[in-house]
Amino acid sequence: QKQEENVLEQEWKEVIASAKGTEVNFYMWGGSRTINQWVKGYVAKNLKEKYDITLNMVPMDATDFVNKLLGEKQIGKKEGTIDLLWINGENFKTAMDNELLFGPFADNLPNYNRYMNTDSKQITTDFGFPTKGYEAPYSKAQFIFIYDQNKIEKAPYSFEELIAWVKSHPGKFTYPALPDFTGSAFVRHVIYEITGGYEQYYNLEDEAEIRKKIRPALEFLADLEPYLWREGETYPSTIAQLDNMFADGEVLMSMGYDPSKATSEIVKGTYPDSARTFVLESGTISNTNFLAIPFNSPNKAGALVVANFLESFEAQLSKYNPENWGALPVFSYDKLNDQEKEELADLDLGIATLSQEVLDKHSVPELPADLVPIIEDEWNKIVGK
Amino acid sequence: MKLMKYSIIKPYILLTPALIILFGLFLGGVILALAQSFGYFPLLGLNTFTLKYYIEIFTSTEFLDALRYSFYISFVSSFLAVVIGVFLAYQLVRLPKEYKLVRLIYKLPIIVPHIIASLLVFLFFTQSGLAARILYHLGVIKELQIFPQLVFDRWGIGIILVYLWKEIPFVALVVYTVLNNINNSFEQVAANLGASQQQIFWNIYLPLSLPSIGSAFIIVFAFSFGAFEIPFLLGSTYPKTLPVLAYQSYVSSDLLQRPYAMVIAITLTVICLGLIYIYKKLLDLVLRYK
Amino acid sequence: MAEIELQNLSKSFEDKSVIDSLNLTVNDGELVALLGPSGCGKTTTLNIIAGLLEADNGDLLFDNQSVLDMPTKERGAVLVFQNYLLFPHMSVGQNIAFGLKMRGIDKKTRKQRVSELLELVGLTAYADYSPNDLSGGQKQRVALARALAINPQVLLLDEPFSNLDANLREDMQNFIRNLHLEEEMTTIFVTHDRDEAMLMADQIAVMNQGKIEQYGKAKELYTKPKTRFVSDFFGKANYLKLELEDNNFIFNGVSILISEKDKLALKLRSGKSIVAMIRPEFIELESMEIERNEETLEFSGSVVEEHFVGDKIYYQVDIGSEILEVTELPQKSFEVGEEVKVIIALENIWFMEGEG
Amino acid sequence: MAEIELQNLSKSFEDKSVIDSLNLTVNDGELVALLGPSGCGKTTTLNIIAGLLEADNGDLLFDNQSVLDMPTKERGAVLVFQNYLLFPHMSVGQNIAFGLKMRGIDKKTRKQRVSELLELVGLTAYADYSPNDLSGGQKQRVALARALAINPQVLLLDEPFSNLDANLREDMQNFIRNLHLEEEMTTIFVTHDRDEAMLMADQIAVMNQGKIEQYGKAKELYTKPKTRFVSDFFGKANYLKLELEDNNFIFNGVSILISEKDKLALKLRSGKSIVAMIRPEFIELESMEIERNEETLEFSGSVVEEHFVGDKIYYQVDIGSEILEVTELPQKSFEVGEEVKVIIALENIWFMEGEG
Amino acid sequence: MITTAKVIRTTLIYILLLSLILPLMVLVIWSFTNDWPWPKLFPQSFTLEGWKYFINPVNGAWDALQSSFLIGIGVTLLALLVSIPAAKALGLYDFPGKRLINILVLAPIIIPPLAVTMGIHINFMKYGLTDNVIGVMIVHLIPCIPYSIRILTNVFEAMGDKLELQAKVLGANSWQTFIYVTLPLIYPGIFSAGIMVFIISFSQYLLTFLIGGGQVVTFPMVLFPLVKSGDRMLAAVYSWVFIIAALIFTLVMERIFKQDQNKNQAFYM
Ligand SMILES: Nc1ncnc2c1ncn2[C@@H]1O[C@H](COP(=O)(O)OP(=O)(O)OP(=O)(O)O)[C@@H](O)[C@H]1O
Ligand SMILES: Nc1ncnc2c1ncn2[C@@H]1O[C@H](COP(=O)(O)OP(=O)(O)OP(=O)(O)O)[C@@H](O)[C@H]1O
Ligand SMILES: NCCCCNCCCN
Ligand SMILES: [Mg+2]
Ligand SMILES: [Mg+2]
Repeated sequence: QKQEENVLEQEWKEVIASAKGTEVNFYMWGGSRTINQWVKGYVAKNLKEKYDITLNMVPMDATDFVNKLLGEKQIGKKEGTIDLLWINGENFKTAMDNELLFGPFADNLPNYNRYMNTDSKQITTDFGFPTKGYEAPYSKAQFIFIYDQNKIEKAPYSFEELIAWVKSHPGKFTYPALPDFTGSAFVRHVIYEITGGYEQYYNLEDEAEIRKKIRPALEFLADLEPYLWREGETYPSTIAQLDNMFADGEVLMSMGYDPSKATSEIVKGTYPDSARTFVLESGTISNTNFLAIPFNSPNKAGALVVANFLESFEAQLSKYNPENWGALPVFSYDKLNDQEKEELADLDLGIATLSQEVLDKHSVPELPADLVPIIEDEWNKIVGK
Repeated sequence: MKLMKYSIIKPYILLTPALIILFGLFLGGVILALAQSFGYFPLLGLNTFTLKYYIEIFTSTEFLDALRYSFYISFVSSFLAVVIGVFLAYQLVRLPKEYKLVRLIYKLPIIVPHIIASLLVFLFFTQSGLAARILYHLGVIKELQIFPQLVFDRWGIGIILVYLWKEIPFVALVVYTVLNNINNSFEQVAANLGASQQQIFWNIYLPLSLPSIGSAFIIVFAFSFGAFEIPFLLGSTYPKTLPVLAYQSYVSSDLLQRPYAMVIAITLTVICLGLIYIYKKLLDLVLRYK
Repeated sequence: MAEIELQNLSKSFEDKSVIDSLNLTVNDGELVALLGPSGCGKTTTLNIIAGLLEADNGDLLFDNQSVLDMPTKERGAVLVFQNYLLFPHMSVGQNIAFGLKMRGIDKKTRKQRVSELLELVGLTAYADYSPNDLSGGQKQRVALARALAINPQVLLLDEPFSNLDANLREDMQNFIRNLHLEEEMTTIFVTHDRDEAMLMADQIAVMNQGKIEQYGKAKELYTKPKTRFVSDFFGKANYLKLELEDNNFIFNGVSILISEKDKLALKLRSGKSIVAMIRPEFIELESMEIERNEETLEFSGSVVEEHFVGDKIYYQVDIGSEILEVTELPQKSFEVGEEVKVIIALENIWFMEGEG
Repeated sequence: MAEIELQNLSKSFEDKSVIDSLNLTVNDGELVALLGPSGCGKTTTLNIIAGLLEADNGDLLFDNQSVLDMPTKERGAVLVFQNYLLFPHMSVGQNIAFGLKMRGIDKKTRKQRVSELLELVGLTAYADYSPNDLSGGQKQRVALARALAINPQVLLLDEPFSNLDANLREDMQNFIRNLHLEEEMTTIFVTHDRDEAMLMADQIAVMNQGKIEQYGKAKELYTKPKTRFVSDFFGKANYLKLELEDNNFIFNGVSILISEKDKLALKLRSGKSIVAMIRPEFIELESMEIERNEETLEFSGSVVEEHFVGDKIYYQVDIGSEILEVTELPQKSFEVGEEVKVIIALENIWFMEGEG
Repeated sequence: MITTAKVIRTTLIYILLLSLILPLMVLVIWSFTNDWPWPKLFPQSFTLEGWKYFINPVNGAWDALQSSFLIGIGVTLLALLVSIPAAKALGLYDFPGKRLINILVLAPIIIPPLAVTMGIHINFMKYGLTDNVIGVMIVHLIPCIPYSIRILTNVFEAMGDKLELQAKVLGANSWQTFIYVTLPLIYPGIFSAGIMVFIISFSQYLLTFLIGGGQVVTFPMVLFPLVKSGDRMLAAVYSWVFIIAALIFTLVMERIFKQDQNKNQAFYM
């Protein structure tokens, strides 16, 4: 145990040495075949070759592993089973509040300092909550709209243009019913647009006030119903259904939380080749997700090495490749050397994916996570009846 | 004398390993859940008994809606499963002997886990599922949105369909065994005394298999009432079923929510036990002469 | 009531012939026993009469009308199964009322009929009992009452007594005899117990391998069996192989005069071998000194075995060429080794064709 | 072999007394029947002897040695259960060898003993059969062979024939009798069939409600039962209630002289009521004209019922004060209504205390 | 008259059977395609990608299948070990408290394992029974034992104690009686109970998830997230592997256990 506490004081070389030949349990959401395969394939293989570390990916939702850690903390279990977590948002906050995490460690990772813009809020805060070095950035996601350029010549750019387009094409637009993850994100955009941005929702404790504040946006959506698919009588229940309808031409727009979605759907053959991506002028929601190490990780050195590898340019670039995963990298473009910039430029993001530059420019943060259920509840009452 | 003593304790000795597990694990689990539901949870630093959690839960609309919803789903699915299962079993009994394959095939869903069953329902009954496509090609529906929302819906239709797919064969299997034993002998007596096919079903087969039908209903009801996976995979956001509610309180990032989970768990338990009690009473009433 | 006629009935299960062109006529109001060894097709025959099985061939007439196409519920032939088969989920009363209920008879009438029947079978107090709480004999009586409730034209009983113990069996046998005397419905019962058949039935049909071997009254079957099978089935017998010489049979040196009638009936020809069947109890043993003067065969013999079985004694008597089975009442007691006179009345000898 | 002595044995289940201070001595090499109605405790007694149950009280001696503390397998008493209980997963041969195998006897010896036994029970060809493919009688014989394989000192048979049909039963009865004659091991068998008991056993213990009511030879029990229970159990009987007057019994106007010996044995006092038991077949019927000159009671009566049951005829004869049951061999045939002379030899009257 | 009723009945049965079986057929198709847009009745193209993913050792499907089998067989052995004596006691003897124990034995069928497991979870954690195979096998016993005891109790009831007594009378000691008589006779029951327990253990998700803490990766642990995220092709592949594995196990067991003894009807309850 002593030695583990020391791991943060050790030279990086020593860390690598003590991580050699160990096994690292990486607990992460396991619902995506591509992601799983990237972790179990590319990542595990590289770790084995480079550091002689065996990566053991354990699929588990964040709420579940946070709960597990809470239990272990409670009964004083000094040695747990989890070494590394994929986490963000409310779960991170809970973990911090209950001192479930080990750290601060981010600064110890060579790649963190080498590639990250350590001043960026996107890196140092998580859903508005400071990471304090207990999280190391892993990936970014951003909301995008998808359209078919054969059917819509010019994509809308402002929110007003979008609404005007909807109204002039009745029945050709809709969004997934809440609580669908993507539908919910779409509604948050409307809230930003109608009620005047996101800042006002931070530090807002009173639930009644929140409900009052978001009400105009929901009423706006209710008023929009006559122009929606099936006049808003019903909504597709999942994003998958909306995608199907888009593919079938039933509706002319879809959406997603993954910037490379259009490209990968074209590759898969579900979307027409003419599918394209757009974002709104006032920005679309993006978030960063992170890696963290539990307080009772039995192999903290290994966890550090793995985290560091995941933040390497090489790993981030591989992850960015739509054929592997397509998740946005967390490095700062400015910190890349020329060769890296070149490699990045060589990466084929696909015709339907916006460049990171564009995305970065149009990015707005998430709302505090605890607002999400309230929004869903209100939407059900006012819009979904 | 020694021999005699041994023969008295022998059954208990034989039962010991099973009882250790049943007491240690099962009863232990129930008792701990009970204690925790009353707020006695030393590991969390909760040391006083209180009815607070019960009062809070029983007055929350979310719980009451979940209770109603769970009841509704379990009752509808178990009732339909039993009715259709009994029908299937009855027909299988009357099927000529040669239909061996049929008698084998209908059991297949029994070994398929519920998770897979819910995948099947998902493939079939989402708005773009195969059912809708078939209707589309038959010209019954013109657009996919006309197909009713059967999964993730408020009426729990998807959940009910999964349970039906799983439990109809289960009920049929249980009832088939019983019906098969009744077969011929009693049927012939009744026919010979002048009963028609229908009369035989209602007067002989049904009442004679009622105890097994009843216990099949109880098992199926209790299973769906206490199961978490299916409503979690196919349920609507609101209302949730009790087990999902319990689970979510349980895995909440606030451990102090656990007593609430336990209150729901205990509620589930008590209702299931009550059900057995009612069942036994009904059985005594219906089968006075058994 | 009804006369029942089975004409050339046949029935196979898969390829196994179970009933083989069976012919039988049961007169209206008769009590007939269907007697035969296990597996000979008795139950099958009863099931065909009741309409629970379909015959493959032949015809079945009730009062000269074919009923082959009539469903079981319309035939008016009620079968009481061997193992009662009371409905376990109904009370005794409900069991008895079942047939009436199925016919839509109103509740009041049902109730009245049930209590009549309960009285008939002596179970008035048991109306609300569960069948499970009854003894074997009581169950049997309930099954009967249930069958009688619908006033069947024909009552079919499948081994009605085989599950009862000795005392109960006697009671039930008397009960059914008396019932038959009163109600006089045509009744066929199956049994494999010859004593029962003889005790109960007006006529006995002896069945073997799907056929009726002989049909007649008890005494006839006992004393004048047509086949060795029937003879054996009805008890022990001595079979003596005889040689025919002119009008005499020669046996053990004694020659027996045979009447012209017997000769004709048996289509006897000189040199043909004939078997004389003599039941053990038709043989009399006497102490050597006693004089007899009837028309008898007489040998001297010695007792080689003696077995007292209460109401009779079984002897084996060596008469030189044969050892005879002899049954005597216990008053006449001989010891093993004792020399005895063996007396057989000529009228008690039954001649059969075949090997000894 | 062994002598078995049961001394004041008692056994209760829960609070129900099933065996009640039972005493019985079975001599070495005897074949004894334990006869009694269902539920009287026969199986329980056998189980206690075999060591499968413990008695609550009393002692059990084998050759004068208490075996109460000896486990089943050391007692050398083998019980053959009523329903054969062959091991269905073993062949006939394996079944027979089972006991030897458990004793660690080597394979060769086992094989040899098995073939001996198969020969003994006449099933040599069946060594490799499954028990399921055997008929009832064959199964029974295998069960016996299995028990005999370990050379038991005592052979206990629980209703060994009750599941067999009539013909098989006779075969098996003969088989066991012969076996006993050869091997002479002490054998106790349970039955509720009096005929079987009489046919088979050297001695019969009549059991009733957990007690031995009478123990003796068949004839003694039949002709000289000590209690009404025994009398009834052994068959039909006529019970005549008599009045004692000095040295005479008065019955139906006829007075019967009674010997001093009988008087003493029955502790007769004047005015006491006594029952005379007469078995139906000890009553002779004669046509009125026939003259008899033995020491007999004679009445005139008329036949009110006649029943032919093959090897005998049952009559009911009205003698005015009573209706007597009479059994006659079929040679003597009377018709209903016929006037007959009823003859009872005095030696065939058995006097019992009690109500008529 | 008879024929129309027959036709209707047969049709209804086939419709019912079809609705039970057709979904499984469709599942086969889905395991070979990802390209099946609305409103097509048939996929546009087929691919082995799902099966390749499954076979690729990197993805751990084999390991999961292996640990599922390991745990399933372990649980089966444990459950039988515990259930055989218990069932013997319940099937053959009368003793004070039998009714109560009977109820207790069956209770886990009725009372949701979720409730029980939530109650003991933290204690398991405390005694080191979480995050490992042992703990998972123990917790699987809860839903399994009622079935195995029930099935075996029926078998013992049907068998009775007479044959055991017979063996005793013939000189067998307790151990010999068990090996040579009891065990061979309850063979079919052991088979039915074993299959039942194995299938229940094999299908367990939540208990494995809670007690295994992600460290014990059985097949349902892999399958569940796939179904949840709606990855139809892969979920279909995994589902089929699951079903086939369960079937193979059943058939193999049947081979091993079922000699010429006739079938035991006490399947289930
Ligand atoms: N449903 C059936 N399928 C095939 N064979 C049958 C069927 N019913 C009866 N049998 C066979 O037909 C033969 C006659 O059977 P049946 O029941 O009529 O005999 P039984 O004379 O009543 O005999 P028991 O005295 O044993 O009752 C038997 O060999 C029996 O095995
Ligand atoms: N294990 C037991 N527990 C309670 N009562 C028992 C038990 N065994 C036997 N009895 C009761 O003891 C009495 C005698 O039983 P036993 O089996 O000895 O009778 P039996 O003379 O063999 O009768 P049967 O001829 O019917 O076999 C019966 O009333 C029976 O119900
Ligand atoms: N499925 C109804 C409840 C019975 C549970 N038995 C286990 C099912 C195994 N597939
Ligand atoms: Mg029959
Ligand atoms: Mg007995």
